[in-house]
Amino acid sequence: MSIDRDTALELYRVMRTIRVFEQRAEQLFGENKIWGTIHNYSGQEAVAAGVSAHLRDDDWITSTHRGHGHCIAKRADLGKMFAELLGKETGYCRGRGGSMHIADTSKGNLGANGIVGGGIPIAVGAALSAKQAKSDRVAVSYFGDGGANQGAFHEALNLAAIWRLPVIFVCENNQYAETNPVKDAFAVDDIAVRAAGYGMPGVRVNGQDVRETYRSAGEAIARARRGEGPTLLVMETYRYGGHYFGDPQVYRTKDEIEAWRTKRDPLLLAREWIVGERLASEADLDRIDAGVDAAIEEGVRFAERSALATPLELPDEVYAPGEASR
Amino acid sequence: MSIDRDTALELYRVMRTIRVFEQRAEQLFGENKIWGTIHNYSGQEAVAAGVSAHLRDDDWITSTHRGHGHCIAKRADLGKMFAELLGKETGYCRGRGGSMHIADTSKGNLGANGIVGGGIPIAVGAALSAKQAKSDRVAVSYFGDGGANQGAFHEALNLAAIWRLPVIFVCENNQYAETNPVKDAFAVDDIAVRAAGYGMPGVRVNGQDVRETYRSAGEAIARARRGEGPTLLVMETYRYGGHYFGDPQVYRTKDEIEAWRTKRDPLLLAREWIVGERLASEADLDRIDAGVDAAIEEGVRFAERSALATPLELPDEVYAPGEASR
Amino acid sequence: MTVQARAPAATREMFYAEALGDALRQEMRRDPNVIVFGEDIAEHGGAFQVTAGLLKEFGKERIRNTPISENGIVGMAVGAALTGLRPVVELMYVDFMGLAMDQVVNQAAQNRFMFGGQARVPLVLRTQGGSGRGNAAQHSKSLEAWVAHVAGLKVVMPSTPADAKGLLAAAIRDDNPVIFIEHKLLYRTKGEVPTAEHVVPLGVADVKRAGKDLTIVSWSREAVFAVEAAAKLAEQGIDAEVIDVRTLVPLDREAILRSVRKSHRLLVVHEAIKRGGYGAEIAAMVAEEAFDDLDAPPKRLAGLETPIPYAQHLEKSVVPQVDDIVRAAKELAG
Amino acid sequence: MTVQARAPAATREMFYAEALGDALRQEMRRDPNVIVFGEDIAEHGGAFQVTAGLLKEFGKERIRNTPISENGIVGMAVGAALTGLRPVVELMYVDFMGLAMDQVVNQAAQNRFMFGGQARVPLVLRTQGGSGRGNAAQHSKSLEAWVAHVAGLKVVMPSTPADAKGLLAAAIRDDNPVIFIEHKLLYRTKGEVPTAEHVVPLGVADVKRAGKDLTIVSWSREAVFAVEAAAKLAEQGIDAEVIDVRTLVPLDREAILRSVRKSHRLLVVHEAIKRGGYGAEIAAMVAEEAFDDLDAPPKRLAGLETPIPYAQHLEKSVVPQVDDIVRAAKELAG
Ligand SMILES: Cc1ncc(C[n+]2csc(CCOP(=O)(O)OP(=O)(O)O)c2C)c(N)n1
Ligand SMILES: Cc1ncc(C[n+]2csc(CCOP(=O)(O)OP(=O)(O)O)c2C)c(N)n1
Ligand SMILES: [Mg+2]
Ligand SMILES: [Mg+2]
Repeated sequence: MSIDRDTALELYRVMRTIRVFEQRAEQLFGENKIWGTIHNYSGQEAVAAGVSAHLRDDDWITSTHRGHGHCIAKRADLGKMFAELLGKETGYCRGRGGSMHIADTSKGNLGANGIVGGGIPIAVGAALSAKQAKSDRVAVSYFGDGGANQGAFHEALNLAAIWRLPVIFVCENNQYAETNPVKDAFAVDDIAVRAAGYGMPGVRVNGQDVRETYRSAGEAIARARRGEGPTLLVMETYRYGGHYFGDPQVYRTKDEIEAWRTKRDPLLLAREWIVGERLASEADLDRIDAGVDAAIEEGVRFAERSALATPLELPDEVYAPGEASR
Repeated sequence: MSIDRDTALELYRVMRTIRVFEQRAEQLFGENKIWGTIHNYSGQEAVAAGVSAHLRDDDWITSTHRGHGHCIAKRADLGKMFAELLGKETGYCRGRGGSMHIADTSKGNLGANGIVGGGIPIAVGAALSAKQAKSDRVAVSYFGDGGANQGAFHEALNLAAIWRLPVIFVCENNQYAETNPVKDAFAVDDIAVRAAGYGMPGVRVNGQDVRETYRSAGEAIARARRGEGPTLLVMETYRYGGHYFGDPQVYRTKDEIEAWRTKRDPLLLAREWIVGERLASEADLDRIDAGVDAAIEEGVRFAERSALATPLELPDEVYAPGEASR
Repeated sequence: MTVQARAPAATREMFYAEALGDALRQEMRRDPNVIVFGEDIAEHGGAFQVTAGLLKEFGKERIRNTPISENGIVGMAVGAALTGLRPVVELMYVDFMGLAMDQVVNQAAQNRFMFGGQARVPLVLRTQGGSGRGNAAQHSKSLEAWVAHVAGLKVVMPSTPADAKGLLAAAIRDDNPVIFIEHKLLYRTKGEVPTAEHVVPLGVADVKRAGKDLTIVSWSREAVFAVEAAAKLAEQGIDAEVIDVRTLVPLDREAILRSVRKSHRLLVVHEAIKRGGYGAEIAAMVAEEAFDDLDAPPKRLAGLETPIPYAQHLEKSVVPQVDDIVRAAKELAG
Repeated sequence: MTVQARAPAATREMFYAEALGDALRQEMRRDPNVIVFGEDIAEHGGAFQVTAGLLKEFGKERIRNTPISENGIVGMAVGAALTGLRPVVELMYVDFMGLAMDQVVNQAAQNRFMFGGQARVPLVLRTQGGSGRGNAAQHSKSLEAWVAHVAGLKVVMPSTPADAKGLLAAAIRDDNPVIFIEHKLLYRTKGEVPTAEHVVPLGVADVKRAGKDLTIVSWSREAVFAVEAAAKLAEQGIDAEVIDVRTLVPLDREAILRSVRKSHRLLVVHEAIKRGGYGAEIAAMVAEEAFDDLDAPPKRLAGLETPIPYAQHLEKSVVPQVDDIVRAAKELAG
């Protein structure tokens, strides 16, 4: 699958947006403007960017506690995302959800999720909707290596396989679940081998090279759209930051982090590729960077200027009022 | 692994005991002497017999709703089993548990279980005990094909694999989970392939031939005792009766049942083998049958003569009183 | 739509199980987005034969047998509900709720709120509970208190065939996750059920019997027992009012308070164990809201604090029977 | 063993988290069968640093990091407990209980009973709950009412460092499954803790402050708030007695009743949502057992019926704060 200039630049722009969003969010967190917890996606950008490039607004995703990247790649509004982090009324969840529950149902994002593995069966349900409607919509479920050891993973993959549902399981193996290295949590080296147990294809992918994530996701999504059923993609990737802000990271070395950052950074690799194949120049990419910076700052401004979340209106915020709207 | 005469006859005796126990239990059920539900193990005898032949009294098993066979093979007292079914004070659980909760901790039977898949992680915990004590004890977890689709299966197998615990997972694929055929519940033909996803050996076994169940279990158990970790054995087998007493069995044909009963019956096959290899004569086996019948009748008599379960003593039956006994 | 038909429409005697199937049929005909899935519900018609016949009418796309994967099934239902379907899931025994509780509580119940109103989760989880069939401790529990304590869930427990039909229809039309708990010993009870469209709104209690000496509040099978007990009490000169709350959430507090203001005595009866049972909520609510109307302490009669034993005589000894209700009512009102 | 040391033994100021670690260390030294497992508890010392340092002292056989498999982990603990170990499992958030509930309820809680007394399940499930850290709806719940409603479980919720140590030690020595629920905002609170062996028996409430005008019953972080509220109330001439029940099961009913018989007014305060919360059990119990002693309706002050919102000002608005307690107490006793 050769990637054209527009697609390449868009992949780069999305990755860059995610990276800068996270840096800015971390800054706001450091300034005590963000409450609670945020989980940084930096390092994993090629996964969300490569996958979502194939998704339409009417396709669904389920995301994780580390969900900002998935959300941005699914074309979310940056202002509404920042506003949510800042607990503002204009946020995606009106300040009710925060980082771990950002959803954008208008774009098919069924939500970040604070329960590891919790989104996997939900994506299967969305895929069931697609199938019942005889549409060619698909659902993507993102989850981590840690999520792949939850019972929900097992049950969901099996359900999708037996009913040949249009769902793509994207396991982002970033080598750790909080502090637990994959080598301690798995007795297999390649998580993708688990797919065989459900009778579906499983593919191990270099998650740092957006060409690879784009290509593998493209195939799996096309397969799902054709009604040929689910695929498990295991994207080998890495998170640069601690699991949480202030994580002492006793479980890994600085060298390890540096090696990934310098040799396998998805943005650097993408720049090399794009410039190397003359799809665009360094200057073109710098212009994209500048555009991204501006969009991020505009998002932050929108969020900062917005009013605080309004008081809860109960019970209607908890219970949908009245009878079915239909 | 060649099987000597004593072992062969013992395997036969155990299988025969299970078969007659079930027939007798069903009769008692028909006479309204047994309350609730019983799940008949007939057809699957070679599995429990072949596995438990390698187990010592200090090894553990976790069993299922279809647990009489596992219990008998682990050398339970037939009288106490019948007494439990009849709700008598002399029953294994003093009439509190019934068929679905018969346990015999003195023989390492950690109980039948009414939760499909519920016993799997419990067996892993027992294996952890064995490992912590640096003993060579092992744990066996029996469960059905249906149980293999529970999240508990996934989590338990992974835990056992990463810690190399001495546990043997015995999946009895009797082709149906209640009314659901395995072909509708799995997109793979061979459940044993799932083992690879956990990094443990998986073996598909002819569960109707006690030589096969005996041999495969022997290897897996020896491996576990040596500290080499868990194994998944998938025993292909069949249940003759309905899932429950009175099951209309709309999900299968009489022909299918007959084919298994006549061509793959574990008792018939064992007889053929034993007589064929001249390990014993038909008359020897008939003598065993007679002994079994007598033991069963003695068990029934014991149960029938026993007093009804005594009233509950609360809270001590629910909460172990006092501080730790140690 | 007939809401609590006044001029009684045409009815037919049905089993409770049948009436539930009737509601499913009614709603599936009305709305193509209603789909049903669960274990053994297709060809076999479900462990209690509630879905019998539906496969034939609606086909295997809408009546789906699942593997034994309770968490996955309920999670799938959440995803389906979020994306336009109206799934009705059958969880064979409420005792298995512990396997699905995460999806029920962290996802279904909370999605609407957490997403700032962006989502609706029109999902019905049908299940059944209660003792009385010798199924022992893992197949006989009463767990309504768990789900009633969760913000975002509604909880329904019908005691009659007519309510079974009407409440299930309302649950399916509701845009919120509804936990619909049937009782295993009610499936084979009979009653007149409207044959036409029948919907009983959630949150409206049913006064089964008017009376002035005490108020007995109950639900599910114990509501049936309470009616029987009231008849016996009447013979003994005690005039009990019996209220079947029918839905625990939303709770018809007014109906209960109105009755207690008249009778001045409250007895709440349920099968679940007393400690932390939903009877505590009702007794505490009445004590709080109608303290000065009470002439006697609000009483609870409920299951003993034990798992359900297997043997028949033991099983009966741990949950309130008709005579236990009579005795408690006499103590309270006598 | 010091039970509620009278002549106060040597103490040291400790954080609540530290005191819990101290209990683990004390019990692991005492009994080689005590093992600890859970997510991120080894090198990292746990999400709240309770197990920090234990790996070093006890090694990786007894301090085990697990994968993220809550149901499997708890099930494994049940099996370990049935076969001679005394596992202490850490469930990172009580919100994840829905994933492990089956093993907790169908296995751990019931094994002893179902097996006719053949088994003991000496298992401690340590977890933490509550709001106040901006963790939103899936990491802030209070779910003690679920487990308190289960026959076979004990439920402990310490509010001070000393109790954290003493109650955890008692929980580990108990031969029953104990759900031990810490509070995320208490981990960094400080208090004097006995440095020597310290065990606080389960089932004994702590009267934090004697008073005659009303009885405030609470637990966990709200018990801390209640003490603060009582100080404010004292300034306003209201003399509140504050009872920290410490263990919900077994519940020290006598301590509560004794107090209400003296103060004639009851206010129960908890963070969990009011509907079906354990406050209902206590209010109903008091209404039932001490009806004639009450001069006012028994009151409950508890969480609003909503998932916990994220934004800080919203989060605070849904669970009782100190001033809310003061206000409610004044209404009741004023
Ligand atoms: C059910 C559940 N268990 C535990 C946690 C606590 N927790 C949050 S993130 C995390 C690690 C997840 O690891 P992984 O799935 O690999 O995703 P990553 O954080 O690496 O992106 C854990 C244990 C949780 N949120 N939900
Ligand atoms: C968690 C749970 N779900 C559903 C059931 C109801 N149920 C009892 S047995 C059974 C089928 C089990 O199938 P399998 O594991 O293949 O065992 P088999 O009955 O064939 O021996 C089901 C669905 C249950 N007991 N527990
Ligand atoms: Mg990870
Ligand atoms: Mg089967």
